[in-house]
Amino acid sequence: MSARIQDDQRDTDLADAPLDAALRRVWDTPRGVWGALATVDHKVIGRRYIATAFVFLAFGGVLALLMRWQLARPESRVLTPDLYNQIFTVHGTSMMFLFAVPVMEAMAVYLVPLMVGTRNIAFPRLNAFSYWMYLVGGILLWGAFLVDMGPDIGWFAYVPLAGPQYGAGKRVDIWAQMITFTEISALAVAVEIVVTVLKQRAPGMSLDRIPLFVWAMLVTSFIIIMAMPAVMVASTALILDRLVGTHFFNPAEGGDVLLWQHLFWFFGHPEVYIIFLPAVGMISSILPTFVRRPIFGYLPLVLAMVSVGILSFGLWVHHMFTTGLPRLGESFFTASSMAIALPSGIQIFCWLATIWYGRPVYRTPFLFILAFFFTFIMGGMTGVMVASVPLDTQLHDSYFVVAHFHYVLVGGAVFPLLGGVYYWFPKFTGRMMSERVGKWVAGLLFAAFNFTFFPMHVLGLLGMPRRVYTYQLDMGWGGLNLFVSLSAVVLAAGFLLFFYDAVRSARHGEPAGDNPWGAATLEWATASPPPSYNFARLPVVRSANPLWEDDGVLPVAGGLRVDRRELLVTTVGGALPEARESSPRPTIWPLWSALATTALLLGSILTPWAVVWGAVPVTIALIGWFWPGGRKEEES
Amino acid sequence: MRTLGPALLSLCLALLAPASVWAHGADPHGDAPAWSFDPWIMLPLMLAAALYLCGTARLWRRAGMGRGVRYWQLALYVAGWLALAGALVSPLHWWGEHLFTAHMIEHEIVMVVAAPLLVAGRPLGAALWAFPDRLRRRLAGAARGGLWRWLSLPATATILHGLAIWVWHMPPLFDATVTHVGLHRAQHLSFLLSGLLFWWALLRRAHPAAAAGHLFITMVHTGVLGALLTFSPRVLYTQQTAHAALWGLTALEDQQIAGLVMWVPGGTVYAAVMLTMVSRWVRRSSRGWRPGDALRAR
Amino acid sequence: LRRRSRATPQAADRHAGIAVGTACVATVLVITGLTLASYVTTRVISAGAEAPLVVRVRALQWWWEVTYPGEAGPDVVTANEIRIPAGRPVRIELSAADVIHSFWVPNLAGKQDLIPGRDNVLTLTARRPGQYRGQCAEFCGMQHAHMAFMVIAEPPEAFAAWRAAQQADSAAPAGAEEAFGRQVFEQKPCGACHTVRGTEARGTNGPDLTHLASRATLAAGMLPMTRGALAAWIADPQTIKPGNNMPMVPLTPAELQAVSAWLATLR
Amino acid sequence: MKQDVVVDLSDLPMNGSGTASLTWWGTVAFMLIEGTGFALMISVYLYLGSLAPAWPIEAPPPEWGPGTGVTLLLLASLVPNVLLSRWAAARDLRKVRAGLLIMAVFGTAPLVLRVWEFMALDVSWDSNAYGSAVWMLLGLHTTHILTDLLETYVLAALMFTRHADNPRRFGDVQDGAMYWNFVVLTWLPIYACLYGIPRL
Repeated sequence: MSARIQDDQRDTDLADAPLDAALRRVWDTPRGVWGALATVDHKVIGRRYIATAFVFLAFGGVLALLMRWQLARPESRVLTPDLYNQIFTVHGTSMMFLFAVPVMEAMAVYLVPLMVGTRNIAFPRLNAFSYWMYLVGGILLWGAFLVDMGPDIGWFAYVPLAGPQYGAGKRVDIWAQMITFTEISALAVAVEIVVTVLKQRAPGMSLDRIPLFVWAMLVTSFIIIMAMPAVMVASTALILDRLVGTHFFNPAEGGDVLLWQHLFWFFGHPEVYIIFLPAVGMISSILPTFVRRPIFGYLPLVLAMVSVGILSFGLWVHHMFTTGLPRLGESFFTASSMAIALPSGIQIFCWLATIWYGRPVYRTPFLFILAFFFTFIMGGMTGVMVASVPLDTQLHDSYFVVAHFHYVLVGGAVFPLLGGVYYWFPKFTGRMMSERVGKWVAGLLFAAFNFTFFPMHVLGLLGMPRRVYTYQLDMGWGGLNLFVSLSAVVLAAGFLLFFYDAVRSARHGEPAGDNPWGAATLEWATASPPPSYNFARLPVVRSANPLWEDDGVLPVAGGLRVDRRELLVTTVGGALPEARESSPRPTIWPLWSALATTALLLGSILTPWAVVWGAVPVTIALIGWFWPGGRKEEES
Repeated sequence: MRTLGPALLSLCLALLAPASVWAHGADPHGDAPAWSFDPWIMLPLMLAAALYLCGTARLWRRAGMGRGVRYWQLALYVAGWLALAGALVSPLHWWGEHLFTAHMIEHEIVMVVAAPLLVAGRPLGAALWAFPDRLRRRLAGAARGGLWRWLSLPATATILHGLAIWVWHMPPLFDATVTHVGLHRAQHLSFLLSGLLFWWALLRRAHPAAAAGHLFITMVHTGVLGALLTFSPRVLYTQQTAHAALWGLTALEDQQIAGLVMWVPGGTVYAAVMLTMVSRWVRRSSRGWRPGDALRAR
Repeated sequence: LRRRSRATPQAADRHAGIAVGTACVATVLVITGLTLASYVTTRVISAGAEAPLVVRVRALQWWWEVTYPGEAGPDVVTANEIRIPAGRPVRIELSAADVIHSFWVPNLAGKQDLIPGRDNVLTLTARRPGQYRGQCAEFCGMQHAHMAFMVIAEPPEAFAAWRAAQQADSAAPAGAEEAFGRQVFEQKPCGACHTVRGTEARGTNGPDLTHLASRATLAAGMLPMTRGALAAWIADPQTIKPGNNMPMVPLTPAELQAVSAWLATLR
Repeated sequence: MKQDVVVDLSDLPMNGSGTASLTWWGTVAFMLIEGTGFALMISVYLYLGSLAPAWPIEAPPPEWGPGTGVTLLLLASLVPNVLLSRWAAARDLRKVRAGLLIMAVFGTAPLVLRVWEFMALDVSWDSNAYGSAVWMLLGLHTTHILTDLLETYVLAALMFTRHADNPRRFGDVQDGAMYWNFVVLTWLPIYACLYGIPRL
């Protein structure tokens, strides 16, 4: 068989079956442990990434339940204050850095190359590296927590509480290095996605034909690229303050406490949109399938996402309304914070119009979208409330804000994400999730979520501050807190049911077929689960809904080689074919590089000299990574 | 038409230049807000209007109404001209001499309102026609010079405009302009000229995607500068804010509002134009692609 | 519903465009209105006040030091309790000694942070006499949850009387047990952190105890100010409020009795 | 799904250069990340400066000498760097080898001089916030010189092996040259801040 595949053979020379065999030989990940560690297949890494992120969601959820146990009664002593503070810090940090951002990027790692019709993500080795870095960062945080060294300074790590004087021990250093790990991985994925979207789209997929989820990920990736360096600078300065005695945040020596908050929120506010925009993209991509018509307002939706991206960089101050900002600036900050309501509104109106003029089919993914609408609009309204300075000075750092951002993040991002999992699960695994269980999950989560978080608005208005490990009996907050805690148990049960359904369906679900929902975008133009090479021949795109226009015949582009990994580079605007490009084979070096980087970063918690000696293995690993190994792909 | 543009721009700018010398021109220390009909301002403004209108009239006589220069372009030019005149002639000018905030508003009108509107109005294509044919062609020839090509590269223009903004806002230099008329003229001249260059490069020359990128960078760096002014707990510009008390503001508050004016309204304009550029880029992207194109030729 | 399913795609898009456009315009109007409302509210809230009473509040992990700069007489220093005259604006000058805290009395004003290296100011007015609970609203470490304080608004005359009383040194021990208590207090390390004017104790790390018993609560709002609570607190502060900066000072039962008896008389 | 071949890609060039190459875009994206980092550090410097009653805090302004020397060396290195990029575009292996060796020298020289530049700051990172800011700015930039220099060494070594004569390698050389331009250009605003602002 192998003898028959000659050099420089093209996909157009082969019939479908031999083409599949030839492409598999070149693209399949090798079996066994080595293959698992060396793989550069975006689907394998994407699946792994998604699964890991959901594991951290479950862990973070357990912590939430522990907090609710403690808060169910006044003056409860289930948890010590020290443990409670570690728990709420690790909960927030896990959910933001180890779940929300990574899971959105993970979905993109899996889906974007399929949706734009290419064979692998750009820079697949960097992709492997980014997963290992993410995993190590997560293990670092959770390992530290399990040995009672978890950070206890909140996910926002305000100085001076996190500074050298008040943040004793290594807890804060672990938090700061965890930031470094997750930021490196997030930035790497952002670069891969930007390049994949800009340069690897299927021929003909011009900018006005890109699936909206891909648009969302493009905008998100740019936000990551511009925002994450801020937290890197901040956490580096914090580590330096703690380790070598710099004074960035020390007011006694000319530093400034608020500098931390400016840097942190310059990242932290866009972070919200880094989580929210992909979810918006998922909705825009899922919705048309279930209302049987193309999305209404493609261009306004794109522009709304871009303007959210721009605005997100002007809004960091609205986390600092109580720090004593210039009084006269408050109206400016209020106005710009409220301005974000306009692009959000445009999106919601476009979706509603799409539903109104469509023929909805009430399957589980669509139910999650409906759940999203209610919760997100609620979160948006409270968002407008906290945007107003005089109101915010009352609501800030109270349980009202806890309620608000859970409505935005769970309602605005997790519900669409779960809808997305139900929607793309057949693509990931080749099997459907259960429709019956799915409806229970959607209903249970929606009801329990509102029972859990709505009363928190009231608690906030009653004056209950955030981040308290207990409250006094005479405050009268006990009843509502007990109700919230009981609802949280139901909410957890809903998530448990979801996990059960996912695990069960992965093995025993109904076989799905290529395009079970009759969707319009390219990821459904290949098998479920997709073969290692994604598309036997690259699809050609002629409209924004390619699978709805071509009556069962897929226009494709032929002419790529089958004896080595090859993909197509197209122009940025019109996606005209520009060049063929080789794509790398599996390699173990990203793993070694990640381990070498880990040694450096962990060592630097203990001594600054680790940066010096740690640079040696990192350099060796990187040289190993980039030194050509004599394969066809590397020599071309 | 586009190749003729640059030459005329330089000429037009030369004519407009004295207009930016309104700084403390007529009556710098009058104590009541008043219109300042300074001939050094009025003359070039009138000249710029006359050139544009004569040129447009002559062009329309030859090519037909609304051809070459479209009606909306005429409208934008007029709006830009009015904005510039409003900044230079109205009491805002007097105000700007006494209050940092007003001065910043004046600068922002020049840089992000008047300059883009004037550029969008195709001033050169129009004003060109006010000249005799031979002179017009000679001017067009000059436009092909390498210097203009280099200056109007989007990156060059963005950097030059950015430099003008940052350098002039260094506190000692900015304060010096309040007391030194020559420096003040140079400041306003460089704001207007670099602003026109910036907007010309982005609106008329750059690819929409590149224009969007340069606008984003400009939005961010002016935002950072504005934020620095807003959040400074010290008065950095002592001279400029010296009269703030007349309006019931402290010097620090004056500085804060000035910073906010640069940050928020200024940034909004950049963001809005950026969105327009992205929109244009997206809408145009499917041009040049015909379904079923045989690509062997590539 | 039937009507819309029959509409042609073009007509549907046109209708949708009008609907979405209208909704967007409405959104713009609403957020503009809200912004203006917010602006007006800010103006009203921060309207300047004549001759406010100045109170300095310094936040520490995890209690509040309250100073009334001397108006005819020495400064009054107290803790976790802010007495103010009702009806008169109070200018509260906020500072932090260690980490960031936030000053929040929900019924009187919005929050304002206390930030090391920066000075913030909050102006509030209690219109009616009454007790208003306040609490730290910025996470500040282990006992952030137990960092409350009380604002007590009184008629101006009552406030003036209180202030005059606070300016006095601590009362002399009334009986033998109290005298013994004071002696124990001075011999043990208590004075290293606490000040009781009129005694040897001049420490500044902990709250000023000169008029301790005149306050309503103990340990930043945790316990009622009773002799029993005082004894319990002194006997084992780390169990009651884990992580706080008050060490357990070993005392015999008699000493403990005496010290708490004496402290309970410091009105 | 049935397929209909409507486009033939077989004659497309292999491994485009410039904007047709993925690594070019990757390099640009990383430059954007690092450029943001530099911009943020400069903002931190200016922010702390706007807070301080006197800037620099309890230190003389840094001495001109070594920093200016580094600047001149970096600017001078642009000439061979641009030439190297052209030679790589022309796939002239002999000249590229020579160019890489020259760039290795031109990269090492400012790094050596940088040691004196740190000393000429006349302040330690742990004396005060001014010292911290200038050390971090200078340190951040030095890291970039260092990493690009390492890349130059590795590329130079690679170019003397059997892997050399290959369009991918030439593309790598071009991207490396672009990155060096970035390292030099980002230095200019940092230089202006470090040496200009304290003298205002």
